[in-house]
Amino acid sequence: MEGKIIYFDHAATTPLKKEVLDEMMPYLTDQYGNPSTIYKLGREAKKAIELARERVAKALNADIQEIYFTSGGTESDNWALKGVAFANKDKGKHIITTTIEHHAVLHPLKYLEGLGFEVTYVPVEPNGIVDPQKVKEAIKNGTILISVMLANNEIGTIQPVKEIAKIAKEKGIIVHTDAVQAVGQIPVDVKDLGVDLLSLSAHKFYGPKGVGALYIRKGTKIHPFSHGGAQEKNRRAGTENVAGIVGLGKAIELATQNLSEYAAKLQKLRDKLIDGVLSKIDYVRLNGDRHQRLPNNANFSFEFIEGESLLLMLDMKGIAASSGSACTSGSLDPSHVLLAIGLEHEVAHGSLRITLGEDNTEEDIDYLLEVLPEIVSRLREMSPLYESVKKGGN
Amino acid sequence: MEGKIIYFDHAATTPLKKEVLDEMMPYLTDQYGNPSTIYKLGREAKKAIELARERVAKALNADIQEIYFTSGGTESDNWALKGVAFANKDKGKHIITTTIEHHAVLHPLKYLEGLGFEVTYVPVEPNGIVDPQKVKEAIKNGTILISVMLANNEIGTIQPVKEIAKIAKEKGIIVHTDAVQAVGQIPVDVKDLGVDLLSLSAHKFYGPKGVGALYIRKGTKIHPFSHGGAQEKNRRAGTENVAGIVGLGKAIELATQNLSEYAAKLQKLRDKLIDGVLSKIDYVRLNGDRHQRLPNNANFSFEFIEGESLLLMLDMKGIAASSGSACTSGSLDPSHVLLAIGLEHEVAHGSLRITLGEDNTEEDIDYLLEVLPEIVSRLREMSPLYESVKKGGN
Amino acid sequence: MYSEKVLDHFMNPRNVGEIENADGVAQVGNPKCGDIMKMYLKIENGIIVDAKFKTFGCGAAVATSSMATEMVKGKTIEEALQITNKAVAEALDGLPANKLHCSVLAEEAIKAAIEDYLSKQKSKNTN
Ligand SMILES: Cc1ncc(COP(=O)(O)O)c(C=O)c1O
Ligand SMILES: Cc1ncc(COP(=O)(O)O)c(C=O)c1O
Ligand code: FES
Ligand code: FES
Repeated sequence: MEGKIIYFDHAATTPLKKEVLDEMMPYLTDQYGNPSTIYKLGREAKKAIELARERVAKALNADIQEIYFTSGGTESDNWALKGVAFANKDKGKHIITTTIEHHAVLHPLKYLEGLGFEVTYVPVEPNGIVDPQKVKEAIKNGTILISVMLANNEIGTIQPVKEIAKIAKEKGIIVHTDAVQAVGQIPVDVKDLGVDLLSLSAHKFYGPKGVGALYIRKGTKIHPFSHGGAQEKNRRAGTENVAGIVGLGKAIELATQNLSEYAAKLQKLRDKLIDGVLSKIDYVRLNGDRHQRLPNNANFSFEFIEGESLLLMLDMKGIAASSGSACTSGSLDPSHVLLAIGLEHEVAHGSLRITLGEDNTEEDIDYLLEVLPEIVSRLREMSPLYESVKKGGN
Repeated sequence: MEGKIIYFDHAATTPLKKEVLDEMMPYLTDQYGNPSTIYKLGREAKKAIELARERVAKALNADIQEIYFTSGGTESDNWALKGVAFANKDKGKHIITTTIEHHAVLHPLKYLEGLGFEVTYVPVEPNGIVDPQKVKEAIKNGTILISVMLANNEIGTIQPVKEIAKIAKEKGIIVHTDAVQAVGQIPVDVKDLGVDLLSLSAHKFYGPKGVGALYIRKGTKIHPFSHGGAQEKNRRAGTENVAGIVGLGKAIELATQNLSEYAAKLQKLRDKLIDGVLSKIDYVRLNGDRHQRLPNNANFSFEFIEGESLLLMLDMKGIAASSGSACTSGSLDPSHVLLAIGLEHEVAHGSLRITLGEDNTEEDIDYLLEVLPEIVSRLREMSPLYESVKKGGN
Repeated sequence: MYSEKVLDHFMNPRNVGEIENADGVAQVGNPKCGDIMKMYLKIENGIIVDAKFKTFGCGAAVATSSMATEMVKGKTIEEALQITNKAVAEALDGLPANKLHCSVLAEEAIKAAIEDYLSKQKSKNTN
């Protein structure tokens, strides 16, 4: 395994697909026109953007005019939340979300709280799934927006967004879903889901970093987020990242074309991994629902050890993975998602997220299942927490 | 000239330099790590971003910690204005700007007006330059921010930002400058200018589209614009556009290394162009100050004709240029900049902006000087406005 | 992020383990914050002759534990008490800013283990 990296962090980002880069290249070289200009070079760039828009619309079952390009998932989330909040504040100032959203949703909402909005954070069940009934109960006079992610980035659980949207529609409440982790992993159909806004980000499905999209259902009241030029029908100003948008379009086309095959392959690997880890290592738990989860996500907590140490040791073995430990980020609290599903702080610290991608093979899983038990026991040998368990246990 | 395009619209955007793309390529292929991750692939991406930050800081004479990456000039402007306004609204709600700012400044300010802020738009002199004294007079109790662009994107005039910053500092007012058109054309030194915030955009100096930076002087009170992950020291959330940022870093390094040589070359071409047009065509004026302007900018108004028609005819001849005509954008009012320097609507409609770049040659200017008079007279022959002048005149 | 030296002390930590009947033992930190350090000292005639540790924490926490045990060995109690977290971090060729707090743990662990030793001595003397 010398030199080679086994990449198990596809939820963090994915490599850019060759076919995607190939489509981008003209727009990084000869086709450098500004899409807002009227001469041929500009019109070509404009056409390329419109083709990308068509592809995104098709992938989501949306209308072309409902797709807006952004600089990524974070901008899409910020725009959706702040844009809807400001545009609808005369109707009310109450927003509902869950405790396991990405920071790109939670932090804009915190900001809105500072500006006088009220936010209800609906807790999730121990399996990491929110109960639509609890969302319904949180609705009150003045609720203007519900934002629930389609799939969680840490524990991979898939949320009942369709049911929630149905409840919201009955009350005339706008619904946003952060589908950044879902697109390219599960089918995403905005009409079927019934949402008004949906965020996505290209680099999560083998597209380029720094480009995303926001689906805005026709008629949804929302302010622009970036003001300036007339790009994106006056709703998102700024010279377009043409190459990035072209890449997003190609990537989403590829991702949705091969979706079921891709998902089936990853799910098989994932199940092998989960079964292997649970059988080979003790004091371990799988985080998130066993079945209602993304095909490529496995998330474990190993008691008595700390996640950053685990990642570093895996890195030495050529394995790239992720953890919800606070030590990874140098902050004090471990992942809010792991805490929200009821893990103790010290258990949350010992978490490992493995997210698979098309480059992964059975051999990769075998290799992980070979080195992981060794690493876990080595770290446990060092751990003062394990010491007492061993003593107590034997 | 068959097939070849003569590109005279470098203020709209520039082609990506080969050396810049070369530095970007690893981050579009093998080096796909997410900079927030702790394994080697992520650390490499992080390092690349930090090198780019160093290069931007060096180019601007700023400290490394004062540079924040964004998705372009528009985001930088939006962040600077909204971020400062919201963070300082307890001190006051009055903002000063000029009438010739880019829409990326004017439209966020309009939005802030809707939220209860007050904005004074200081008019410019007929040469397109603002008088610092008039900015000073606009200051009142509660002025928290002054935003004046360093160089104008349409008429190329260079503004006395340094003098304005000095006035502002005496009163403890924060100063922002939109340097999107200035960087890569004239020296830009944040310490010498004395500004607190400065916006720039890579695609204006042979870097990629969709990436920019905001300089924030240490200690400047500003809110984040995008909330979410901890990227950019918690001030600009979102997975970084690594390849784009790397490209920005390389592009600004190249642009500042060769600046005086580059500027001298373009200025010579520009002067040849201006002299040629003014001598070969009648009923024409040069917009913006003859000398205090960007080395690559020439902006003319041809009476009795309309800009879009002019651009289309130039396009047929293989020339890409720009106009402040409203017809270019399909809106009703021609460029607010041309109106602000006192042009009549009908004159503003007949404007042509030529912005030069490193790919332009003397022959390109010769060619333009050859075809432009023909096109102008052809359009004038069609114009009912010209008809009456001819009759009256002769 | 981490220096070569930090990574070396992380991958090959010196002095991991326990000392039977140690003269001074202390555990500092809080599992909630993701870091606990347990330090064992063997002390003869006021000199630390052996040190071992167990740590639950990040790479920096493990590396600073390892380095701290190396540094105290052979030192007098007084000398060991002078060891600061900065000194431990410097001995590792530095730590990332957001990991400096992990080295504080090492300093605290040394001090707490010595205190444990001193209080045991005291109770021995009073008995
Ligand atoms: C669920 C979720 N939402 C939002 C984001 C933010 O997207 P981006 O990294 O493109 O800003 C991410 C990824 O980081 C994510 O996983
Ligand atoms: C002066 C000025 N400010 C801001 C912008 C916006 O920058 P961007 O196109 O990168 O969003 C531009 C260019 O369009 C500009 O010329
Ligand atoms: S032990 Fe948590 S950051 Fe070091
Ligand atoms: S004449 Fe048609 S848009 Fe101006």
